[in-house]
Amino acid sequence: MKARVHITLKQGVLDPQGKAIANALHALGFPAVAGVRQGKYLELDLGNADKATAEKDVRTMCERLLANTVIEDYAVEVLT
Amino acid sequence: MKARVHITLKQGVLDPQGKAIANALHALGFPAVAGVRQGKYLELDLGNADKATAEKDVRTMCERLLANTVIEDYAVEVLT
Amino acid sequence: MTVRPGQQKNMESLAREFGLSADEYKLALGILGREPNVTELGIFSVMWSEHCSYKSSKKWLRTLPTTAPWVVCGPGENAGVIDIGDGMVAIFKMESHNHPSFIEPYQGAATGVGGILRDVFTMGARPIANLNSLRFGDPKHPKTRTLVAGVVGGIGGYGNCVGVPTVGGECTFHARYNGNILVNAMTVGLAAKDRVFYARAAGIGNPVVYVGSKTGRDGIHGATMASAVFGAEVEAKRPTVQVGDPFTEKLLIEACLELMATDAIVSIQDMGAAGLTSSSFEMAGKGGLGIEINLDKVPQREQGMSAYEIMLSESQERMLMVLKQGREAEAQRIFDKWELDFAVIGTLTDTGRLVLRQGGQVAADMPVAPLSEQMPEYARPWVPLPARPTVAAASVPAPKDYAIALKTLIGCPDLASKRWIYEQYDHMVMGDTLQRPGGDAAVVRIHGSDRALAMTTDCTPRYCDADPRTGGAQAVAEVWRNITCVGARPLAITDCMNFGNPERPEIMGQFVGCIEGMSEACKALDFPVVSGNVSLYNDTGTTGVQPTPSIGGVGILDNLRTFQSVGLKKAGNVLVLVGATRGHLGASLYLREIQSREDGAPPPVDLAAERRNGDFVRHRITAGKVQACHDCSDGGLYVAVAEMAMATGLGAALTLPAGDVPLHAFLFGEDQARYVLEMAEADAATLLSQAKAEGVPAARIGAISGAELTVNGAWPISVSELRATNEAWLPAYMSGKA
Amino acid sequence: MKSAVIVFPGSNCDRDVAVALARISGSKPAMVWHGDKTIPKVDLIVLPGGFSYGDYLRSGAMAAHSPVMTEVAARAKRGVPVLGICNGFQILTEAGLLPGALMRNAGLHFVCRDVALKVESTESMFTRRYSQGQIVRIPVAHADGNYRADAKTLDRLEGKGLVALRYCGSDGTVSEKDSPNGSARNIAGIFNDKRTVMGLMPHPERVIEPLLGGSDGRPFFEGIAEALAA
Ligand SMILES: Nc1ncnc2c1ncn2[C@@H]1O[C@H](COP(=O)(O)OP(=O)(O)O)[C@@H](O)[C@H]1O
Ligand SMILES: [Mg+2]
Repeated sequence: MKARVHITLKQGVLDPQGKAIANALHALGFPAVAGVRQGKYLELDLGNADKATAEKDVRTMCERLLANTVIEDYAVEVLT
Repeated sequence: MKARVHITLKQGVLDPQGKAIANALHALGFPAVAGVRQGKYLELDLGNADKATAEKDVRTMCERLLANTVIEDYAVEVLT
Repeated sequence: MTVRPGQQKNMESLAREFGLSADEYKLALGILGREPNVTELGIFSVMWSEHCSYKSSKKWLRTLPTTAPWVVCGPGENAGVIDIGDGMVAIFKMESHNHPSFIEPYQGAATGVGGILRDVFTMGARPIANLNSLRFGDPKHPKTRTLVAGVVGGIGGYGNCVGVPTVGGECTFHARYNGNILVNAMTVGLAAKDRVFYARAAGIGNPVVYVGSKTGRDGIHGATMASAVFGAEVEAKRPTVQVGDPFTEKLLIEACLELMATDAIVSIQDMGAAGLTSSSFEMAGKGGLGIEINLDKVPQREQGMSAYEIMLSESQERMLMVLKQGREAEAQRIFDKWELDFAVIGTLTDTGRLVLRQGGQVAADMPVAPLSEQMPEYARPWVPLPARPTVAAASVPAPKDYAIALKTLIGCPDLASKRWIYEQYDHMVMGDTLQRPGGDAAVVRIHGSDRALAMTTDCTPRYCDADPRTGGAQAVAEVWRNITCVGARPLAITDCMNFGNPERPEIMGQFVGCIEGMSEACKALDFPVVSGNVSLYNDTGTTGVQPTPSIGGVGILDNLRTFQSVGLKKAGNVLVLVGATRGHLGASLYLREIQSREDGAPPPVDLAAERRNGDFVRHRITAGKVQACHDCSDGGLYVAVAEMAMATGLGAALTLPAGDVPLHAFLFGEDQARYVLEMAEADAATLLSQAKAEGVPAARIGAISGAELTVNGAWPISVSELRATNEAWLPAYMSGKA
Repeated sequence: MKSAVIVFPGSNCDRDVAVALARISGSKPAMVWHGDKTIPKVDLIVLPGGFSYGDYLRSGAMAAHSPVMTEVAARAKRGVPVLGICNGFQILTEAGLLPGALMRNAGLHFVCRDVALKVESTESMFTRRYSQGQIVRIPVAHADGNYRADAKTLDRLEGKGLVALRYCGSDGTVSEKDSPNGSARNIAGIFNDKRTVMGLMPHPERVIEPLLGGSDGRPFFEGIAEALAA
């Protein structure tokens, strides 16, 4: 069982890395790029587990460790 | 036009962050987690562009700036 | 063991692909008494690679002076060891990571720092400082900016995380490094004199232990090809770049030092280049023993690794050690606590052979001693370089405006402030950094004491290019001088010899010349070489790097309260120039930056004068008579004084003695063995008479006043303007604006 | 005064702060390993700077879940003073003992240099030895010091005088250009509501004697020692 987790900054939270990337892209000759947001992407190998438990577990992992919910949102996708 | 980019470490490349996250998850009470790989996730706002050009442009951005192709792979997805 | 028939006919051509010459392969056959298998061939090829065997350079390295009463251990171990008194030793070394840093600047530089740290703590030292010497291509070259950003990021990323301050270094630019940048990293550590650890294995039956990170397929040279030929598995091309894990390194340092505080360790060796291969050969070889390893026990990150891959992997953050029998559990507890892999993978034997087992089969069986005893060594042909004519000062035009020429110089890439770099390095962690980056040498207190170490790296490649022998001597002399400037006693050096293809006689000529010059300087200054590293083949096509023997030096301050810095301190004090000025402009920065010429002989190096002048200056500093001190190097006297002014914002009025040296040559000439001292008026008078008595050239050249720099009452320029110019270039360049 | 310094895997200013505490308070702190579930009875708990867990995932995130942190939180709740310096500050926010979060520096680089700081509140055991509005020079050394919180939280911190230190110019003016990391409202350090927990990005332990380039960090530890001397 595998899970994919996307962790992104909450709307309204300034993203210094995204901003720097956007500037760099402008300098590279892509002036049309209107904005970049940088997030994290995690792939978890969960061993054997049933899908429902896995999904619940990964949400708990996000709440407790993987995301900082003061500034970040997360999305979990469990693959079979 | 928006694009989503996933940047992941090539297979076989050491992922110290993933390793540390996996250990932390074990300590948090998820011993079944067999492995974690950490990557980057970018959302690009491309303004107005046609899909084919957008896709080509984002690939060029990945090659030239966003990904470090010596150790990373990337995947581009253009949304309309 | 059985070698599959299909492999046999490939073996000789495979040897070539692995980089072994026909003669070397023949030698390997003789040693083994049969055809090697792939694993064995791989082992021969890495052990006899230029990197591990020093086959082109050994003959010359042997000629370097390496002894002094204070040298505890010279070249040959992981790092050099010198006695610094009070029952303590300093352990240090410098190493290159040029090629990996060009391929992947962040990780290449980061793993370079990791590697040199391991060389030092392997010997029982706690690392207390890092330095680095960086050479990049022309700033206008399209790759340069990315390389600078990556390398600096990687050095900081690794060193900061590990918690060792990066206290100094140098960074210059030249088109000759366009295709081959140089990234040389140095680490200095401290240990108790009776607690130094060596690689020499001892005690038949003792366990061989692996600790640190797991082994992966990182940096395996030729691995793709090997698996393609032998059909082990078909995979995407494996990256040969290693990724550093500074967090694990930090744990490894703490765990190793904790274990070293017990007496469980017999010998220890980090796994650097050629990983498990060179570390096991080195330990067994030095002890005259054999070693048996069960590869199944080696902690592995990936499935199905072959013996070849395990032995040649260059995964980072790993160590090999021999423990006393029965101490395994105690050691394991420590590594468990630090959450590091720990595995007993073998034992020491009396067979004198390295035997590897995997899956119950013998994967390799080869004698240990002959591999190093019969290691190829080459006396490569070399030609001396034709001497370049001296440039007469009178033939070089003076600038129209001296102040503008000075501004151009201190704003040029080589002299521009490197603040943008060192502010990305934590240079204060550990709480003992007394002289932060920006001075002549960094000064780091010996923790809990009133003494300190001074350290620096230097080299002037354009001098080495113009005349290798003079350049080699100058590099050592400049290091010695920079340590002297802070009031410390220079003790010993490490070196990193970066050159092009040694199979070209003119490159070999550069190498030989630099070594000869270094040797002379080391002898004259009592400044032995205790460790070092050689990096050859730094060329692409017919362009090679400027010959660059980077020198890292260490000295001691017996009383840290006497340490001196470059910044001007007090209006009314006077400036004294120690050393003779002849106005040598050949191969100078003035010639290159203002006159766009790179010709001419470099300034001659008079080692007797270096010694005399340096000892004289150091004694005055130690006696507390000097309030600021800086040597004259790139850009000459004018730049030296400007740097002293910029450090604190005070100005100076220079009044240069009349004589036959033209003014521009006096100001910009790069004559060696010179120091600028700030002193109280009365102390200066005493110093001048002492200098006269001791035969040391010295003259009063001005006084500290205001916030401007002037020369003979003319060419006023404000120190803040100089500072702004000096600080501007690198940040502007890195943000794409210059 | 009895203190404890918590050592996480990857802490690297643990020794530095222990030296400062010992030199200024005269008593050596206990060094407590992160895996311990108990902390000796102390008057002060310090979370030191460094790179706990390599700063992997997010700085401070993994350390905030170390076994010892349960006890740190319990003591904090009981009013035992807790100080987090640099990585320690990051851990305190991740553990929810202080509000907000510390993000990547606006300039994206690690920054190590002296900065000027304005003391915004002297109403705490940590800052009592400074004077209100005093400008001090203390170094920073971090890549993630960009303090973020929502406007409501920031207003509350300011309203209640819980902002301890702000980045400023050498003349005391507070403007964004003087911030090394882009922090919201130039915040360099904050208190919890009771001012018993403090987090700050600068390293006062690095400037406790002129030889090290300054002694503006001394009053910080003197204040603590004075408050806890009993
Ligand atoms: N790559 C670097 N890393 C750290 N410090 C550096 C680096 N490059 C230059 N510096 C610092 O900048 C100062 C000036 O360097 P340099 O011009 O080489 O001085 P000098 O001519 O006295 O040898 C020194 O203090 C040096 O330590
Ligand atoms: Mg110098």
